[in-house]
Amino acid sequence: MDILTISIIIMAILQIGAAIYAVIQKDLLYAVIATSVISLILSIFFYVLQAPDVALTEAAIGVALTTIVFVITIRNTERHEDKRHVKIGNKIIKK
Amino acid sequence: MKKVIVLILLAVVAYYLVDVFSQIKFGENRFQGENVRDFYLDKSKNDLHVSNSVTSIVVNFRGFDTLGEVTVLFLAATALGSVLYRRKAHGEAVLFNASTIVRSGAHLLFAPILLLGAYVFIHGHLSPGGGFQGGTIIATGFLLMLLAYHDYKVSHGVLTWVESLAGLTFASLGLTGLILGKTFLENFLPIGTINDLFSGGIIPIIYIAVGFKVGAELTGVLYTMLNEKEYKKS
Amino acid sequence: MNQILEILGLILIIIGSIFLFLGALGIYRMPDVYNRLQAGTKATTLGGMSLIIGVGLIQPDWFWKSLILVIFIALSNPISSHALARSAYKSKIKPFFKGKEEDLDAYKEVVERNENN
Amino acid sequence: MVGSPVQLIAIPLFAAFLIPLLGKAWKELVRITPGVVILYLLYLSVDLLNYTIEHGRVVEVIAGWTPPWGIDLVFSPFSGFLATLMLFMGLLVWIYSYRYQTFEDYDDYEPTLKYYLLLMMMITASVGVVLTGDIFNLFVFIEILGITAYGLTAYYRHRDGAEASFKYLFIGSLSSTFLLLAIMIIYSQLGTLNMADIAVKAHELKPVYKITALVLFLVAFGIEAEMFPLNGWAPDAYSQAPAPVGAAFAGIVVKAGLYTVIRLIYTLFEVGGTYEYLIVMGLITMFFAEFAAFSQTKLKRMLAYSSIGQMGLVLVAFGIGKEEGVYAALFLMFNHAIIKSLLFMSGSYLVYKSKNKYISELNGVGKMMPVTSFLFALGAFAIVGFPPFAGFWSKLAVLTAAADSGMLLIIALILSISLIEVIYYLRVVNRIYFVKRDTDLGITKPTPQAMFSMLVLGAIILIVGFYPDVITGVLHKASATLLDKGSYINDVLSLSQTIN
Amino acid sequence: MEAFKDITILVAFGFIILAMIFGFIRFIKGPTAADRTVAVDTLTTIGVGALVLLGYLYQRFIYLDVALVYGVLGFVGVLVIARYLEDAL
Amino acid sequence: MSLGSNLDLLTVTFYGTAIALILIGLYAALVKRSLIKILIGLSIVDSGINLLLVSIGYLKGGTAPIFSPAVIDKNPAMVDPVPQALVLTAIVIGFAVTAVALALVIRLYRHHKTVNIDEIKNLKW
Amino acid sequence: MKESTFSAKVMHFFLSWALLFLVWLAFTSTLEIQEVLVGAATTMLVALFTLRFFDCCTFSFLAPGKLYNVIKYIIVFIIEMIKANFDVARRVISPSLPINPGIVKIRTKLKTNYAKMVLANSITLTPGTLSVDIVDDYIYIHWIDVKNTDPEQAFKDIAETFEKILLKIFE
Repeated sequence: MDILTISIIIMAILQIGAAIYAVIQKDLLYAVIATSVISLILSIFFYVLQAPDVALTEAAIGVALTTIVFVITIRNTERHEDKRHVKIGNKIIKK
Repeated sequence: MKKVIVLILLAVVAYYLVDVFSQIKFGENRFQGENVRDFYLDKSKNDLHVSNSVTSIVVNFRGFDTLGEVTVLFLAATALGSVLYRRKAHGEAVLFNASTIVRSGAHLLFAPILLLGAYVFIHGHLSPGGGFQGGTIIATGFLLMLLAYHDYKVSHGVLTWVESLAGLTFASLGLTGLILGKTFLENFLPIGTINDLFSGGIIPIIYIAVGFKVGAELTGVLYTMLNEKEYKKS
Repeated sequence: MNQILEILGLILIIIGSIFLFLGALGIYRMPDVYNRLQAGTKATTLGGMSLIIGVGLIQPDWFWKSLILVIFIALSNPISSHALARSAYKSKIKPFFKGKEEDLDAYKEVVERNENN
Repeated sequence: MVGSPVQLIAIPLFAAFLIPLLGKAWKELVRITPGVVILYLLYLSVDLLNYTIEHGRVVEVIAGWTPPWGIDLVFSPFSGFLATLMLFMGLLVWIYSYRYQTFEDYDDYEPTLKYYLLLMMMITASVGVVLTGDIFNLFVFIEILGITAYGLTAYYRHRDGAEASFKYLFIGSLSSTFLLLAIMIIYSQLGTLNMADIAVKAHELKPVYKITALVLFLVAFGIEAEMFPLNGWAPDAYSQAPAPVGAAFAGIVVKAGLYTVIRLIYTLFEVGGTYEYLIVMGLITMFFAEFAAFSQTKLKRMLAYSSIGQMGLVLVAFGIGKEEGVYAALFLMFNHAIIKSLLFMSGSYLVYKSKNKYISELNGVGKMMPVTSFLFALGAFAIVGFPPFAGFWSKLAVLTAAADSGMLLIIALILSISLIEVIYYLRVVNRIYFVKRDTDLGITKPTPQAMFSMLVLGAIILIVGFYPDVITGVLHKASATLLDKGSYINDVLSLSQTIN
Repeated sequence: MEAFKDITILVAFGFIILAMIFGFIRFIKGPTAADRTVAVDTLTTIGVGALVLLGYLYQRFIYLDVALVYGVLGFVGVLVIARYLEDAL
Repeated sequence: MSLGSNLDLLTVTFYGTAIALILIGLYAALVKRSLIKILIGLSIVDSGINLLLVSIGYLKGGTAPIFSPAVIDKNPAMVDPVPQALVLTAIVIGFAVTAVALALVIRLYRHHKTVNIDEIKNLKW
Repeated sequence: MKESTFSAKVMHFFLSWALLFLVWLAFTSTLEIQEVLVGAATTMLVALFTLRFFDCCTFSFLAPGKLYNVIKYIIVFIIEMIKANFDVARRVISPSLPINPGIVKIRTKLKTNYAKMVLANSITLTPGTLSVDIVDDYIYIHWIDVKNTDPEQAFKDIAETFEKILLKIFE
């Protein structure tokens, strides 16, 4: 039981927490930020598993590109999953 | 009701996954005798003189996959353009410039980011990374500029040229092997000594082409999506 | 010489990690987004920089690359926190004040200018 | 001297990267080049097929690493037959869509470029799926196929193509997830990705891995092959995509999906009960689809469900398992490709002006568009299996194969389902010829190119109908090669036949 | 000396993990989007530190590339969200 | 120094995390009604699969499969490079599919003014 | 921005080439001839490509006479940064959070964008301040412990030391 093992377990818990958060969160922007946290930790995991190539790819694609693509979609559609929130112009109001 | 069904389904899936993977030992050498892993590691070091064996697998042993992968990206860019296509003029990528600080920072960081991307794909056979990663980094550099400046434009014509030429380079390198009487994508250049920059025959060249192609494609994708606007700020 | 560098590097690593921790703690404890940014940016920037330089000192081969990494961090971190601060007030997040209304003047000015834009 | 199979993939890829540049020189080249490429590939493929029928399989090695290590392409009479069929259908689809009017609504250059690029790559990816001998490579080709299909389904801006495409994409993503899981399990146990090698080593697998991998593979491939619970995407995609693409789905993409299922069951794994599973799944698929087709009011959806039903029949035929069964299945696949494409091509011109494509809008169209209507009726008669046409022989082959295996219940079921098929196709034909036209919709004459490809298909139906021998030789050879698993493994792993 | 070194590095790693936990808590709690993004920004820097330290533990020089890319792209990722929150996107 | 010493715990951690990610993602993809949420779920599934694949290739005490000058003479044990190469391909393909899917979502929003799957049903399943 | 002449462009090209080449050398951390050659070619391409982003004043701080100031600036900056961190540490660790935040604005005399960026970044990294926005010559600053709301006084407290040196470097 050394500190690396413990920290890996902690990171795993954080990752699963971020995933659950991404799923239950109604605000899609937060969910997208959560996916970028998932990629961040995933990238460290790949690194720990001695796969720097994959870690590099995950960092490159997961952190910046996936985020921007999702954010663009949210910009073009709705920020909230729930129907009670409606976007008028740039403001989000509750119905 | 639907949730219950899905949860039962997931429980079944979870049971089988756990069952299967609990029997696959983590961190143990599972393969005895001759197997793909040892063969690739050995050939990558001794026959191809490529330091990064992931690169040698991606570009040489399984280079056909990579050709397909590049095609997937290319077609994704095409399909995305087709899906989002409109005859009307596009909106602008961002509505207003970022603050002076971000703009100057983007200015300053743009060239090093491009250089980092170039470094990653030029050294694809020596260090982690390669064409895809390098291309992604380059696209991110352009993304930085697009985010910082509302009037930053990327020329579609140039992108098409870069993309097509890089793709053609990849395909022709493959076909050259075929024409020279070897097999498709087989190496026909001298392989050099391991851990030199000029080593690995056609592998670095292919990765550089992939880097340019991926960079151009992803930049195009980002540009198309950023310019896709539903409303304009009055 | 090597010994000295190593000890120096180890000290820098420890300091760096402590500051990274403090930065995260600051993010956790501070009352509003601006103060969090204050704590977060400063502490993590210095923490990251000293940690990386420390590694660079222990392994002299790595020094130049870690230096580049440090320069990247030193340049990009304040920029991103500035962008975040700006986006925070542009999305009209009120700063945390202890009583003094006149401190709000500059904030109000910023917000108004922003709305006229 | 024959060319090598890798050209079948490499040349279209090369062309795909070249086309955007050619388009800058002369825009018409964007339309012409894919056709030229496909024509050349067809020539190559026919040449290779002749060669293989005489000399046995051609195994092409890529990047110089022999099969267990590298990727290989296998051009056997079976896969070669399918590849040739796909390329031939691809050529006809290309001719059909050349200057297809709806595209000219978007007289912009960009959509045209994208359409032809995606169409060409869809055909190429299907050929790749059929030829490749490596499971991960198969995954890559399936993804290419998927992406092109999503793009083409959402091609029309004014229809619900995006919705159909999203459904397809959702199911396709799940499918690729399962495929990756299965590949992972196989690799973790056997340490290889080559199909022949897996087939050799498959008996070393513990049952739990074998079953899990098989189920995951079946789910993943079943989506492409339109097997029963996984075919929700198909009717939408068929009906919302442009008409030539619908024809291409029926003629090309489904074939690739079916091929993967067949390759999986016949070559990769030998698990007891899979043949019975195929029969059961095929029957369920068939029942579900034919009844759904029976109750459809829109022409294209009806055709799509009918297509799924045909696929069910093919699965049943493969499930019979003997050489007759495989022969019948291949014959069915061939017939389905040409006839269903003809139905899609002519049918979409019959309801060209209509917005909702209801079957009732076909009333009396026979007098206004005699040739197209005749071709549609020909296709309808052929697909339900009336005697002088092509479909008859394939159905007969299925029934004979079933009878030989003593599966009388299956014969009865197939016959009863065919009855449903007869009813709903005759209903449509009846409307075309014997019901007075009551709508004021105008008609659109097919373009000469479209007419040409439809006539070619009609001619093939008649030729095969009257002289089935032109095709049966190839089919027998192909079915024999599929069943000869030992020689597949031997050819691939020993590389007895390496050209150039 | 070696043992001392190892202990130092592990202690540093412990601090980094603690930092990650606090950043993550802020990410979950943060009332506004800006708060969460601040947390992500901090997590990125902490992650870069962790990567460099791990690279040192594994004694592979080439692993620094990953940290470099991670740092640069994390910055762009944060900038994306910041620009979105500014309504500029 | 290699990865932590306690292999059993790490087995549970890596496989468990990966399987948990897959299940969470599948749950989101199957239950949620927002198209964007579905895609987020699918990308989480992808992450899980990739983690699973890479951890299958891990070898205890192995180092990255790169023969850089420092390690080439020591001839160390190396982790399996094949899953890494496969994951590399899978990540890029996953991103491509996600981008196309999001483009479709934008298109759907243009027509229907909603991203809720229950309100987009011009086509029956 | 001044119009840059052709010779100035050439000058900037070589300067940025040299700088990027240094970055490349740091990336590769080796002086092998192959690496250096490829690096020279690559950095030249990148420098050519990014040339249009550099205006006249980008590299003015590289003039030999200003080197002294640059080094001085870096030293001052690092000292301030360390101070800032201990400040942060004090505030974070102490249980009651001794903070009195507010936003003030100051006016800078710096003209070029890069100088403003450096100043703002320095402000961000020094004790208790965070640059929130920049409009023309005014920088809005979030101050964790407000002592003065008057622009002039605040300027003296926050930015004067930096600006003095920066003026020497950039103007």
